[in-house]
Amino acid sequence: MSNTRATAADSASLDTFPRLLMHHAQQRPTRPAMREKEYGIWQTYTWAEVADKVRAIASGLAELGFKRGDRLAVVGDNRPRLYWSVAACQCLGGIPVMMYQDAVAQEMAYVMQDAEIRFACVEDQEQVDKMLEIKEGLPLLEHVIYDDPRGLRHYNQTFLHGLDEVLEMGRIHDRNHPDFLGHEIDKGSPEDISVMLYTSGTTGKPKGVCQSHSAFIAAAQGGCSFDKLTDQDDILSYLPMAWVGDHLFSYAQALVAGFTINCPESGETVMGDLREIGPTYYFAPPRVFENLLTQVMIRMEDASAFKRKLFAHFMDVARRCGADILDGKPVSAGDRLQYALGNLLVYGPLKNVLGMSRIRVAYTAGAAIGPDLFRFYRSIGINLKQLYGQTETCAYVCLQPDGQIKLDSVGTPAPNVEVKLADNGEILVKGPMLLKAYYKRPDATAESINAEGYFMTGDAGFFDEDGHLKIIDRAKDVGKLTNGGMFAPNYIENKLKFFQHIKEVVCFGNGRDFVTAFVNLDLEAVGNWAERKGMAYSGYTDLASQPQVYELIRECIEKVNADLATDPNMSESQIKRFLVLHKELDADDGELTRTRKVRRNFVAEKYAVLIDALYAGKKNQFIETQVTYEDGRTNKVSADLRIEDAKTFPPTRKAA
Amino acid sequence: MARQIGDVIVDLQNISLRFGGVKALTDISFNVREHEIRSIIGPNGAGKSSMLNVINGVYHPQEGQIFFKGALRKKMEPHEAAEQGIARTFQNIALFKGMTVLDNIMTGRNLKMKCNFLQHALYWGAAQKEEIAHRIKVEEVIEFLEIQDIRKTPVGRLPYGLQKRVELARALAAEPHILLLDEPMAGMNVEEKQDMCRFILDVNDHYGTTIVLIEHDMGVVMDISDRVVVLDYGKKIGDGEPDEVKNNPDVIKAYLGTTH
Amino acid sequence: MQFFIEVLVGGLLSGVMYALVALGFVLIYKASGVFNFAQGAMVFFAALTFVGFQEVLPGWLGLEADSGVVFWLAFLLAFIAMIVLGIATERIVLRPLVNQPHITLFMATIGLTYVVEGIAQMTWGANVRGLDLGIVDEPIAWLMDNYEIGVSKFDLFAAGVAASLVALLALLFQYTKVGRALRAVADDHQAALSIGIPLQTIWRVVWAVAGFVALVAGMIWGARNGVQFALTFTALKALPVLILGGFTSVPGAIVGGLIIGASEKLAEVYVGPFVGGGIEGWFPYMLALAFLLFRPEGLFGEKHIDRV
Amino acid sequence: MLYREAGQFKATYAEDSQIFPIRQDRIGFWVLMLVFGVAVPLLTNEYWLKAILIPVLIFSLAAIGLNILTGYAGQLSLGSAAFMAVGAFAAYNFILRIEGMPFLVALVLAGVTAALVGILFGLPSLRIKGFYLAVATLAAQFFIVWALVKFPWFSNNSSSGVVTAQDVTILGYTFSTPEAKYVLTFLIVAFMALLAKNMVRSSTGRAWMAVRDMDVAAQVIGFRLMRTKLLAFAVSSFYCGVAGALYAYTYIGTVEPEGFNLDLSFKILFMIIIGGVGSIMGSFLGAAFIVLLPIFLDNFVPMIFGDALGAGFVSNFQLIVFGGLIIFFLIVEPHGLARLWQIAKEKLRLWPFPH
Repeated sequence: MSNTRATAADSASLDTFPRLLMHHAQQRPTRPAMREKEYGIWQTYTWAEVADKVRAIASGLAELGFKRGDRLAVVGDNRPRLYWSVAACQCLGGIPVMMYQDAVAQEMAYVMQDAEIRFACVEDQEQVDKMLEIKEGLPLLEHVIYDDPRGLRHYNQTFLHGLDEVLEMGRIHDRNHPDFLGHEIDKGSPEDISVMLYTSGTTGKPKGVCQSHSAFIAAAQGGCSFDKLTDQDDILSYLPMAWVGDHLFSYAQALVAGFTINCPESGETVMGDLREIGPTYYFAPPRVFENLLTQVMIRMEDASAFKRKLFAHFMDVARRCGADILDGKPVSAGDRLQYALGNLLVYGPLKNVLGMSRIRVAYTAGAAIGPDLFRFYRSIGINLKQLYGQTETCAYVCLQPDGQIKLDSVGTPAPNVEVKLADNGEILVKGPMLLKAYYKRPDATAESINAEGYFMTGDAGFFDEDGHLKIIDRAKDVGKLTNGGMFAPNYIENKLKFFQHIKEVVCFGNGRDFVTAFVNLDLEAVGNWAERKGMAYSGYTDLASQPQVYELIRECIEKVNADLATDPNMSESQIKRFLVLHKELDADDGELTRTRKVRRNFVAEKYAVLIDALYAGKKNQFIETQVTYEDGRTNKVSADLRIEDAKTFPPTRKAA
Repeated sequence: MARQIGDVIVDLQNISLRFGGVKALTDISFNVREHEIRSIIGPNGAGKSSMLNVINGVYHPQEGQIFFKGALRKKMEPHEAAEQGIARTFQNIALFKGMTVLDNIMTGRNLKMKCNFLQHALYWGAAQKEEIAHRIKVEEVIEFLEIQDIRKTPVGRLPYGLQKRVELARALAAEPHILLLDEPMAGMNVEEKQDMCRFILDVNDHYGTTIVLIEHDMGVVMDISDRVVVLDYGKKIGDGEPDEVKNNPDVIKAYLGTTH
Repeated sequence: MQFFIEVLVGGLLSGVMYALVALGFVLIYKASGVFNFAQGAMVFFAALTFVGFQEVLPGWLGLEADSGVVFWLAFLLAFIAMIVLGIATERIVLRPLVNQPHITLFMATIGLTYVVEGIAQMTWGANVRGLDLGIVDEPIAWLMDNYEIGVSKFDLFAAGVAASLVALLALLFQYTKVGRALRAVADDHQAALSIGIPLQTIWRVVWAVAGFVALVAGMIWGARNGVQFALTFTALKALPVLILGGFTSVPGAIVGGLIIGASEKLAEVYVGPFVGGGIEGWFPYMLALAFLLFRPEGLFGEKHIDRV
Repeated sequence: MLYREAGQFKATYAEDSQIFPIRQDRIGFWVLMLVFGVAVPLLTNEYWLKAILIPVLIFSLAAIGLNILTGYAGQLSLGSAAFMAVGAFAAYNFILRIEGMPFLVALVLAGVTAALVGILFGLPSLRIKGFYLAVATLAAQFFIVWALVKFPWFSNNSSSGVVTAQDVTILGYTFSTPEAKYVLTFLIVAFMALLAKNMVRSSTGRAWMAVRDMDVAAQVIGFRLMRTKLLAFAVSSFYCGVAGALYAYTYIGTVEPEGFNLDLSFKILFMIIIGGVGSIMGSFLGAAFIVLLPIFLDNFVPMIFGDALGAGFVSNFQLIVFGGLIIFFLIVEPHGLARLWQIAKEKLRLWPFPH
């Protein structure tokens, strides 16, 4: 705590990342700044060492001709040396452009052209090969620096440099011009662009988001004080460096608070490395938490009957009182005792094997997280929270405060952030963390920042009675029912998708009288369920037509309806009619994007006949569809689909 | 290629080896040049392994001379060959089953370790420093061969292909001049073979190690070898660059005569 | 000179008895690759069972203690006991340890030694008993009178028994089906298995035969020195014989036994006095050891080449 | 279950190669050291110290010795007791014959003497292996005991070689009470166990294990078989020798060569089989087990079967149990109690998961 205060006090002079780095190198020279699992141990670099290396790399870059305002592409896994080159670039007043390491060469070519890259710092042979592939089309690209020389011995292109080589050059340069780098750092201004991050851009080409030092530092300071991060914390840096979250958590916050970032040995060893490091501060997308939980459950299946019983019992206890204990709410002494025992026998060991024993703050974001999943982690004492943010806001808009966790909200506006809602429900934010501009795209910049200086997030949401923000959907997807009620398809669909039997849902209702839904079954889950029930079925289409399956799905829908009824904004969006689709929505048939998101309009057109039937009140509808197999063959599938009604509920106030 | 093939480093002249009355090798001469990949091929029982055993002193030929780096080599024991920088792997994996991967590879460093057992017993100062210094070297080999994730696994628990790789690692840890590989790819699937090929080439390229290789897979041999010597029934029937050997009528005959 | 011959012959004759025990080792080793340290305990067990039955049978059957029926019945029962012991050993000890390193099996037989000794003494008690085979341990008068060489009748008898047993076993191996199977197994377990030789049956047969050998050896040794715990030490006598003769060779066991027997007695008589006597305990070992250093595979063992 | 390893990462190789890399193990170890080094001598009675704890420690040391030779270097020996005898009689003679010989120096010299004898009897290991070698070590067993009986010089001309250990005096303090003797034994054994552990986890130990696991490969890698094997014999005999000296000086007091017979050698062998071949900790577990078992049986058998069966029954029962346990362990868990502990530990580390 004292450290954050100290940082705040000096903030006048600590307004760029290079200055922060030099500050830590003086304040806590022997504290570990970075660790990397390499050669079997966690190689540790202190702040003084990091500053020294950054200094050398920066000088080396300068020697190579890197100028203020030049852009340095950074591509690779989370490696300390890549983080150093980011800092080195910033020291010289350059702009690091973070790129996804798994992108194919052509995707990289676009970004590198757009950002007019002269220098690239890449991890290894794989990335060097991509650079060589696209070099032809990039006349501006002058130098490619690589970190890991393995396999590059016979690459004799003159524009290739080993990072070690650059570092050595830099040392000499630094010896000859000892004041050079200090001056360069002094020249930096907090309003300089500190980094460019490209948004994936669901429509159109990626855009480079230019963020200033002050924006990221403000976001980082806000987060650090909000969660009381100090230089004693540890974070595992394993998410792509090009992702705004990693840049905030692993780079900006680490430099603000002075905590340690830890880089895993490789993508495959993340789980083991997580266990070794036992971070105190952790971020993972919901998918990771979900996989972990699945693994826990699968591994517990093999345990002895006694252990399974023990586990089940204490998980019940945790479900009952774990989250409340974590939130500091009143819990009976008996439950506390049971929970303590459970902590000794189950939760503690479980957190230990997951590598989460030491976690003080964990965040998830990026997608909606299932309430059961979320509750599980909180109930065993992991302070898992949600946040909301975007690349354009340094991943910093809303945070869930400790002790006030609501499963379906993303928390309250973060310090210094102003959030308001537009008339159409779109979330507008303002604060020091906003982007400066989209690179070379004044049109896009103007489009996304309104006259009052609010950034238009494109997301729709609303505040609940306690001032917590709930995200419901993309603003452009939110529609209205004929009776004026709000229709947010994603919001409803996500709620349904948290049921294990449901894989995909598409809701309709914009401009209609009520809401209807197409449901895709999770073949594995429903298949298991059917097997246990002793039902015979011949495949997806057959299974989807079974009355019991409809019953199963109806139960899920009615649960969601009951839930929606408690929400004044949403009570109109209860699903009245539904059907279970005869085939799985498939990217090969164009129904999903390659990232497995539903292409709503395409589906609506393709299955217009079904939508008509839903609203026409029919009991069934025949349809024939073409399907494409993985090998490219096509086939026709036809079915006479049942259409059923689901119970809806009158609007109520939530009990709890 | 940056790799420069150098002078003859091992020269075997008129080697004959007998076990009791059985002739394993008869009047075989061939040489190995520095930095090259030299393969020995031949049908089963052709005397290939015996040839390697002669080179590293496990067997002592009754006749013939061995020149090593230009000097006539006297009868030597295997550990002396090791001291001169000859390392090898075995046809049937010869790892130390009771030890971890790391310990196995550490044994490869033994000749470079100078502390005695009393220093080890105290594990203080020099002994610990030495242990750590060699651990660093071993870790480089581990990374080179991409076996980081099995570092602390007892070798007995590893699948066959990985065991072969660990054995190579152990040999490499000794930083040998000459590496003798006895069927390094036997019993591997295609993917494992590709990996092993890559490692062999990498070793040769990166460390400049001279490699003498026995292998059954003709495709592999022809791909990676600089020169190939062919044995049959303990006699040399061919010697030269892969293309040359491929077209040698004796070799074709020997190979057509067997199922290989 | 007479004295020397007397010692030599005495040594050779006791060597035959060593050979007898060593034979048990060789049989089992050949068939199952097990170095059966419990062979000595088996000798003790067999002898004790025999005299035990000799003691109780008259009471049970109402016969005279020195009747021939009792003798042969006790012999038969002791043999059966040995067969049971052999089968039990195969089932309980060897089968679960199949494919384990030889040294593990060896240690298991040390454990077996304790078990067998414990069972024997628990069943029959630990006191020393005499065993009378009806042959007195006295010099053969004719030799004594004519050449003044003292050769014990008993020793000669024992040697005769041992020799006939060896001959019998040799015939058994050479001409019976079991014998051929046994030799096949000794050559190569896997190969034997693959041509359908039932390994477990062979092992049981071998253990039974080894039990029989132990019984005979136990009776002879017991008749000479009394049936007592010290009989287990016969195994220790047999070990150097094995080293000398090789673990796998029947003739080796015999020749080794003769060499050990003779040299041990000669050493005791001619060297012993200078060092305070009692060197029999270790002399055979030292002899065997010295021998090993020059011929590690033993007298008749096969030279083993390490294949790399 | 009790392990909390998350966050116990290793940032240096020194940390990574500690004897106890897991913090909880380190804590457990020091708790054990305090219990057995401080609490036990303060709290237990004379019987426990003299009849159980001291012998357990001494046999542990001998078992470590045998384990080095058999468990690590793979050379089976049946003569450990003889090397203990060498140590006991050497210490006796050094103290007897050299004026002012400090006890600890005598102890080291006793070990060195045993080591020299060990090297001598280890020479055959260069040519012979396996059972042949085991039988050769029997030669040492018989010869050494015989020599100690037959040459009265060793026992200062006492009848049948019986000697009575002199007082143990270090820096003027005489260790006469069981507590004092226990603490002395404890310290020596603990220190030597540490040395042994250090040897087996460094290059020396790897050489032994390499020779054990595959001698041809070991040679090809550059290990010298002769040096490695003889070193194993020497170190092993050193440990047995010191154990033998302690046996005489802090345990029995009066010893005779016949006391170090083949049975004792077997007993030590059993300790390592039951405790764990190739494990220093196993040596302690095995020694404790073998020392405690007869005591347990002595009390337990009459309780179950009544006294009527007599002492003979109990001793035979013991034989059967001993032998049976050996067979049982070889079949079920050839790596003994140490492996069982290791498995249990793995389970605890993964708790609540089964694997």
